[in-house]
Order: sequence, then C-alpha cells, then structure tokens
Amino acid sequence: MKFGIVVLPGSNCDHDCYHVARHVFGKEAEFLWHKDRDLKGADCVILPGGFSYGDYLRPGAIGRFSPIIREVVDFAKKGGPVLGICNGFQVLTETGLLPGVLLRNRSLRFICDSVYLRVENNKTRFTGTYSKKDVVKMPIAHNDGNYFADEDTLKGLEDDDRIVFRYSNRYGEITKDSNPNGACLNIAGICNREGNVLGMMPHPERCCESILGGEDGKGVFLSIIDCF
Amino acid sequence: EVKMKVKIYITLKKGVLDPQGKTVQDALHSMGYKGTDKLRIGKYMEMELNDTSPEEAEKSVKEMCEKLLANPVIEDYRFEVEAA
Amino acid sequence: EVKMKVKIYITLKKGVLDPQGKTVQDALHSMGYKGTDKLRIGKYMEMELNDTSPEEAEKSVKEMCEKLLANPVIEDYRFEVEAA
Amino acid sequence: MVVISKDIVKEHGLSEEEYKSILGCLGREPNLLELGIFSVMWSEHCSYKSSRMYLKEFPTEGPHIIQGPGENAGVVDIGGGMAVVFKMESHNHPSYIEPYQGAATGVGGILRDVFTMGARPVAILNSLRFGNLDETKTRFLLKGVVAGIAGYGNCMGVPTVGGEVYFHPSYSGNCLVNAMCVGLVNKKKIFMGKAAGVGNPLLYVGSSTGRDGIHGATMASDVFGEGGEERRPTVQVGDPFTEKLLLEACLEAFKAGEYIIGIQDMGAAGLTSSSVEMADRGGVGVEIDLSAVPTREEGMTPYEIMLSESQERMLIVAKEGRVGDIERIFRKWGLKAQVVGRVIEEPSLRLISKGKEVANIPIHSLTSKAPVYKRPVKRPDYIDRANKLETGSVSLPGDMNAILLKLLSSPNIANKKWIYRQYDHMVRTSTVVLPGSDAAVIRIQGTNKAIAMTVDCNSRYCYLDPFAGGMSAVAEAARNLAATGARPLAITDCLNFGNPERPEIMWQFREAVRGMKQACIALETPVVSGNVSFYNETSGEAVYPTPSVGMVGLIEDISHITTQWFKNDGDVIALIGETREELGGSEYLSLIHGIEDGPPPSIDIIREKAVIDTCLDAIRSGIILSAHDCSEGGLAVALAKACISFEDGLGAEMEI
Repeated sequence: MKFGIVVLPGSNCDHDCYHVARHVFGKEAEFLWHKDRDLKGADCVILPGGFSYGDYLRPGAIGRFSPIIREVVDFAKKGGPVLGICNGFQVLTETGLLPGVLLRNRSLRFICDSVYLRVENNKTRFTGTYSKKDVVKMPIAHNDGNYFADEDTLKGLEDDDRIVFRYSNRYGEITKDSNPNGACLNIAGICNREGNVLGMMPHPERCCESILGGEDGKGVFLSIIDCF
Repeated sequence: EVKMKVKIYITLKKGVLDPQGKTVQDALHSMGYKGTDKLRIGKYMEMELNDTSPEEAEKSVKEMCEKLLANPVIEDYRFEVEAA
Repeated sequence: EVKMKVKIYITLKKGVLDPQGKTVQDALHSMGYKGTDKLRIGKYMEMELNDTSPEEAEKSVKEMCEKLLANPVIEDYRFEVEAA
Repeated sequence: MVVISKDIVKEHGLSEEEYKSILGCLGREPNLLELGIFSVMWSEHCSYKSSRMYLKEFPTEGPHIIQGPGENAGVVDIGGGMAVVFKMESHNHPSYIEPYQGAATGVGGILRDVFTMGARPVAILNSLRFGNLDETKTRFLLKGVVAGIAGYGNCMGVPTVGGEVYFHPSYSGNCLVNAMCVGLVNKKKIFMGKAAGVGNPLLYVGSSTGRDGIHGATMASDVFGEGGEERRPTVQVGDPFTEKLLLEACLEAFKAGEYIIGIQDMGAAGLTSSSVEMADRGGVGVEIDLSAVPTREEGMTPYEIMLSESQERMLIVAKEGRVGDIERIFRKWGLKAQVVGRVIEEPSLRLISKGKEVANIPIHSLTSKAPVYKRPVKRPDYIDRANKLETGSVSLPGDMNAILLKLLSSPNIANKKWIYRQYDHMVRTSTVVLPGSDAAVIRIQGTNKAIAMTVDCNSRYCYLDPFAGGMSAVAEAARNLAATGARPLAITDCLNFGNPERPEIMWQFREAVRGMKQACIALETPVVSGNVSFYNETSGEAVYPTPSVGMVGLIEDISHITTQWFKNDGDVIALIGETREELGGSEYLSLIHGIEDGPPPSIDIIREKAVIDTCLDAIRSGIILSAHDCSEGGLAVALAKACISFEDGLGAEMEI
C-alpha cells in the first residue's frame, strides 16, 4: 500500500502526512512534486494542508493548475482514493471534484484548536473503521474553513449522504456554538458521489499519536488501508 | 500591437455569504455610520496587456476571469479594457 | 433624505510590494498569457447609504475610508457616490 | 556629485564626530552612497555602539556552546549529532507604524536568521508589550501585530508555540514586538555567514529589490517625536509565500552538496550589512555590480539598492563552478539566483554601477572601527522614591475570592488563548506541550528527546530595580523550563530600552545586563545570541526597561515532560523555595491598589539554581506529576492556574 503525497509550492503539512503514513502506519509514502505528471504508483493520493501559492487570490485557486493536479483528477475519476485535508480540500473544490467553496472564517480570524466532529457517514473508503454518529476530536487550523454551497447542492449532499463529518459538541450534538467557522450545516468534510474523494478541513494527521493529544485521526488512515 | 490598460471587478454573487462585508458593516455602524447597508467586499484588479489588440485583449481577459480570476460558483466578474 | 449607492476602490500605493499581484501574474504567464504586466490586486466595495444627501454621503464615505476601510500607510482610496 | 552638507549628515543620524571619523577612515569626503552605507552600519541597530561595552561582559561559552554571539544565530549542542539554533529580534518601531507588516516582517527576519545557519526552523515565539487594552490605539496595534505574526508564521508552516503579552501604560507610545525562532540542525551541516575564497561568486537569491524600508536601520535608532506618523513609507512588506520557497530551496541546497561556502540573510540594511558582515568574518573584501542586482522598480539608484530592506532575500558565497547547481535548485522552487559580484582579496567593499566604481570602503571601518560609546550613566531619582513600600501600609482586602477572580481575569494574567488560537501551533506534528503551560515543548522526531522553550521578563521589576529585574528574567525563564522537565541550556535576548543618550536609561541598561550576567553564570545558561533595541521612547517618556529573555532547554527523555495542571484527585501539592513577605512590584498591588512601588522580590540566584535542580531531579525520579512556577499573581494564581488549565480541571486545598 503506497501513499502519494502531493507537494505544491507552499504546502506545509506534506511532511506531517509523510511522517504518519511511514512512521505511524509503516506504509510506503512518496512526495509527488507539483511540476511532475507521475503519481509514482500511489494507491491513495493525499492533498496535504498548507498555504499553496500563499493562499493568494483564493485558497487553492492557483494550486489547481499544477500539472500533478491534472493527474490527480484523472486518478480520482477512475475511482482512485483522494484525500484532501484543509488546503487540499480547498484545491479539490477549485478543481470541481467536490462542490461548494471554502470562504473566510466567520470571525475573520485564523483558528487553531481541537474541535469535536460527528461521523455522519461511515460507508466511505475513509471512514469505514468509525461507527456512524461517533464523536471524534481533531485539530483544525485554517483561515478559510467556512464551507458554503447553494441550497440545491446542500440538499444533494444531505440526500446522497455525502456529508462525512460535521462539527458537533462533545456529546455529538450539532449546535451553532460548536461551529468554529460558520460552515453551512456545520459541514467539516464531504465526499464525491462515488465516495472515493474526501475533502475535510480538520487535520487527521495531527491526531494519530497520543503524545500529540489524541488518536481519533487514525481511523481515517486505517479505513483507507483496510479498503486496500 | 498596442498596450492595453485593464480594470477587473470581481464581486460575490447575490445570496453568497460575505463574512468580511458583514463584519466591516457592523464596525461602521459602531463608529456611528448607521445608514450603511448591503456592504459587499470584492476584488479590484488593474493590469496592463502588452502587444495585443482591443479585440484580443477583450478575449484573453474574459478567459483569464473564467479560468482563474473569478470562481464561477460564487463570483461574478466584469472588466474594462482601454488603450494605455 | 435620499438613498445613495457608493462604490469604493482601495489600491496599494505605488512602490508598495504586492505579493498577491506578483504571484497571480506569474500564474497567468504560466497559463500562456505572457503579455500580462503590472498586475495589482486591491479591494472593491459596494454599499448603500440610507437617509443621507449627496454632500453628506461624500463626507461620511471619505471619513469611513480614512478611519477604517483603507490603511493609510500602504493604501490609497477613491470612491463614487450616486443616487440609488 | 552631491556635496555632503551638515544637514545631510544629521539626516543620516550621524553626529559631527562620527562624520569626522568617517573622513579619517576614508582619507577623503564620502560620496552620498558611502555616507548612506556608513550611516546604516554605524547605526545603533547594526553597530550596538551604545551597548557593545556591556554586552561583551555576558558569558558566551560553555561545553555545549557551538556558536555564540557574532553570527546570525546561536548554536548549542544537544547530543546525538544534533544542535539547536535560536535567536530573538525586535521589530518595535516598524510595528508601531504598520502593525501587521511590522510584526510579519519581524517573524520573516528571525526565521531567515535561523535557516541561514543551515537549520530547519521548528518553532516561533514572541514577546509583545502594549499600552492598556482600554486604549483604541492599543487594540488597533494588538490586532494588527497578532494578525501579522499569524499571517507570516502560519503560511511558513512553522508553529508559533509560545511567548508572552503584557499591557502597561509605559508602552502606549511604543509597543514592543520581539520575535524568537528555534531551529534544529545536524552538527556537521552548520553554515556560517562568512565570505571566503578570493574569486568565489556572490549570489543574490530570493525576491527582487524595491524601495521598502530605506533608512529602516537608522529609523530604529531615532526617537519618535509627536509627528512620528509621517515616517510611514519606510515600512517593509513581507511575502511569506516567497520565504517558504526560499526556506525549502536553501535547505535543499545545503543538503545537495558542497555548493555553499557562506550565507547570510539580508536583514536590517539589506545588501549592505549582509555583504559587509560576511566579508568582515572572512577577513576578505567583496565587489558587487549593482547593475546585476534584480530590482522591481525602474531607475533605482545605487544608494536605494544598497540600503533597501526588501524582504525574503539572501546573499550566498558560492563555491567556484557551483553557481549552476545552486541556480537549478532555486529555479525548481520558482526563485531567482543571480550572480552579483565576487569575493576579492583587498578587504574592502567595492561597488560598481554601469561599469563605474561608485563606492570603495575598507570593511573594518564599517565594522570593528564603528564607534563604541561609554555613555554617561546616572542612577535615576525615581529609584529611591519608588522603592519605599511598607507592606503594612497596604490594607488587607475584605473578599479574598473577589480579588483572586479579578487577578485571574486581568489581561496580564488571564489565559491568552484568545491570542494563540490565531497561531497554528500544531503544524509539523511535533508540538507535544501546546501553548498555555510554563514552556512549549517540541519533540525531536527519530529520538527520545525534546526541546523546551520560553520567553520571559517582568518589566515592572526591571523598572524598580534593573539589576534584580535582569536577574529574575533569566531565573523565571529557567524555572519555567525546569517545571516542564527541561535542563536550561542557553539564552537569547531582546534588550528593549529608551534613549541611551539619557544617563538614566544607560544606568537601567547597565544594571539589567549586570543582573542577567550573574544569573547566566550561576544557572550555567550562556548568552548565544540576541538584539538590542534602544530609543523606545516618545517625547521623553521611555518604556519600562524590558530585557526579554528567550531560553531553550533540553529534555533528555520525553517521559520527563511535565505540564502545569494537576492530574489526580488526592495528589499532594508541595512548594519548593521560601515565601517571604514581598508584595513590592506585584501585579496584585498594581491591579488592585494602583501601586507600582517596590522593592521587587529579592532574588538569591544560588538558591534559584538549587530550586531549579531540585525540581528537575524530582521530575526525573518520577515523583512529580505536574509543576508550575509562581510568577505574576503569586501562589494563589499559580494554584488556580494549575487547577483550571485543563478541560475538566480539579480543585486544590492548602494550609497557609
């Protein structure tokens, strides 16, 4: 099982995802430089967090034109698993692989904190090891996590069970107070229709080791590995 | 071949959330400018296009906006092209 | 008392580095729009001012720009006020 | 040829005598370009002319010290073939003028000081001081400074893990923005800012040069008058995206092979200070062709190019024939690498523009021959007046609980999550103790070790008794590290003071440095880098003396990591050290009674060492579950914080 970790200019969490894939889960991992066109045989592609192109113009707006992203889109269209974390999720919405857009946080401030999420759909390739309605704790660190989409798109996401994670309180209740950035329907992560592309704002790679404060993020990687 | 001056206005579509606009409007109210309403904040870009023609400039600026400068999901764009 | 429509343009002062403009311009070049030059990105604001007059609107918009909307150290502003 | 008039000399911040010694160095009149170069190299900011005689008193050596002051950052051995690299730098004046960019470029500059040594930056901290929060100017500055630090640090992917923020009226005319960076490097891969090898090419890498911040260096040495506002155009603008590319390109070039002989970031006074300082360390000269320097504005003069403080630029002395290899790496990251000159044998700075020599200055006249002042010193009158407090004269409060709640909610003591929540403090998945405890801890992946880091200074103590204040700044930092399970290694500092031309300020500086020195010797924490920021003063009103101390410690075994909050019901609470009736200079007196008088708590540095060692030994023997040092708010606040800093929290009961 091999993870391909895309490196765009300005990616920061590429090293963190590499560390988790290699040292926590003992799997093969390789960086995929944005100017290349070769996924180097990756079984799962990760678009890591960071500030690709400095978040200039719009987060992910320029990154999506990198040559490697064209390969990632084809890989996704052929059913390959693609995980977009934070800036990676923003790039996925700019490519159109996932609907909607990530706007500036309601508070207009960067937020780095641990938040509770409720697992809404444990049938995707990224959440199979969680149970439905599990409450997990994961860190977020972003300026533009305020997910927005028009009414029809939101309705489609709910009807097709494509909302994968929602911000909740520690008891799993979806409340306004537990919504850190103003995202519609407390959306923290969504997948495409086929369930092989997941975009999420929280950082699972930052909570795969108890020394860092929690292991609730392991489930995302274990689910990917299980499906392989 | 001439040099053209281009002005581009990117605005949020109606109904799209504008966290910045709302916060700045609240601040203006608290500063005493109670009459402020429907404040929306977008992008204003200026640039030059070298060795082109008015028609060609119109075409390429339109493409730039469609492909990169505006996000069609949430933004509208308009632009003005004039000889430099 | 009338309602006025206001348009505000906030731009970086000459000589002030615009990292965003530079990066977007490089992206346009790599997309094939080689003729793009001197791309500068600023803010474009639209708003309405209720129960005011043209003169009063001019005065308060100028104050808003000076006090909040523009950063006098690195930004210039201009605005247009017209009856709604 | 511009005639150098008296006004031009004064405008460059140079005194009559300084101009005379320039004539001596050159044996002729300087041209405007040469005068500009002298003015920045002889500014307080670059030459430390008013502080140098005292700074050389600091202990800077030790068995584990690889590089002390004089390079871009200090380097300390932490065993296992690795070293920790760190420094602190101030950006006070630019931040007062443009808070966002002033703070952002402060972070950008200190990051470059660390990675220019070959180290990967692993943490950023900051020490901030503002006027009271009820002033709108303070809120404006605070909002901009925090956003600037977050904007730059977060984009760079380096976690901002710790620091301190204080609010006090003495800073309302002059905020303090000190940024500290800590990096890790393989001991065999340390790079120095030294030019060597006559003929080797000088390579300019990073952003192109604009007119940002010209006179930035001299501005920092000027006192803000009432009309300080119109000095605006001198503020630099940062681009963290380009600096992230610069960081990755440099680290790749360091690893790729023996391409780079010396490297330095272009900080204050940009191309001038980097080229001159590298030549000075190598005992050689440099020749630069200014026409080759990439500029982003048309028609820039040699003067503007040499004094510009555009950000995100580095100067590299490359090995002959290796320019192509370096260019390839920088091009991969989308950056320019342009040969702009070469190392020359004659130890002078030779500048060429359009084929003509426009400046020729002996290197040592800009560095070792810079003036060193023994400024007059006078013990201020306020010292006796402000240290006459009899604790009896202070009425005992009726409702102790109300007082404790007031202290806990006061800006200087309350939890600072509302600030550090805006910093990404988790990126790099190495932050094992997050902000909010006594010190931040970063694990060293691939080893069983971790490094702890903190920034501390109680400036009220320093105002009342600079000697005791300087000593307690070092002691408090060491206590914070010990409470986290870390052995203090070494310190960096930012010495923020008023106008050194006023004898009272110079006395404050001398005493603070004397106190710090004794503490560093007793606690075995040498000074490995640092910065001095004078002229923090508006219309004769100086800030409280603020010698911020940044200290780094080593945790040999990651299981020794200790946090400040209580762990289990029924655990025993012990107090190490002696409690004396010392209310002077306390936050309680200031907040509740509006009294700022001292004397501050007496400090016995030998006993401090004993307390620190006792705490560390107890932690290592496994009998300590949490530890917290008593600082602002004393024992009551320390106990309260240990109860409430964690999600569910616990209570505590104590026999007074």
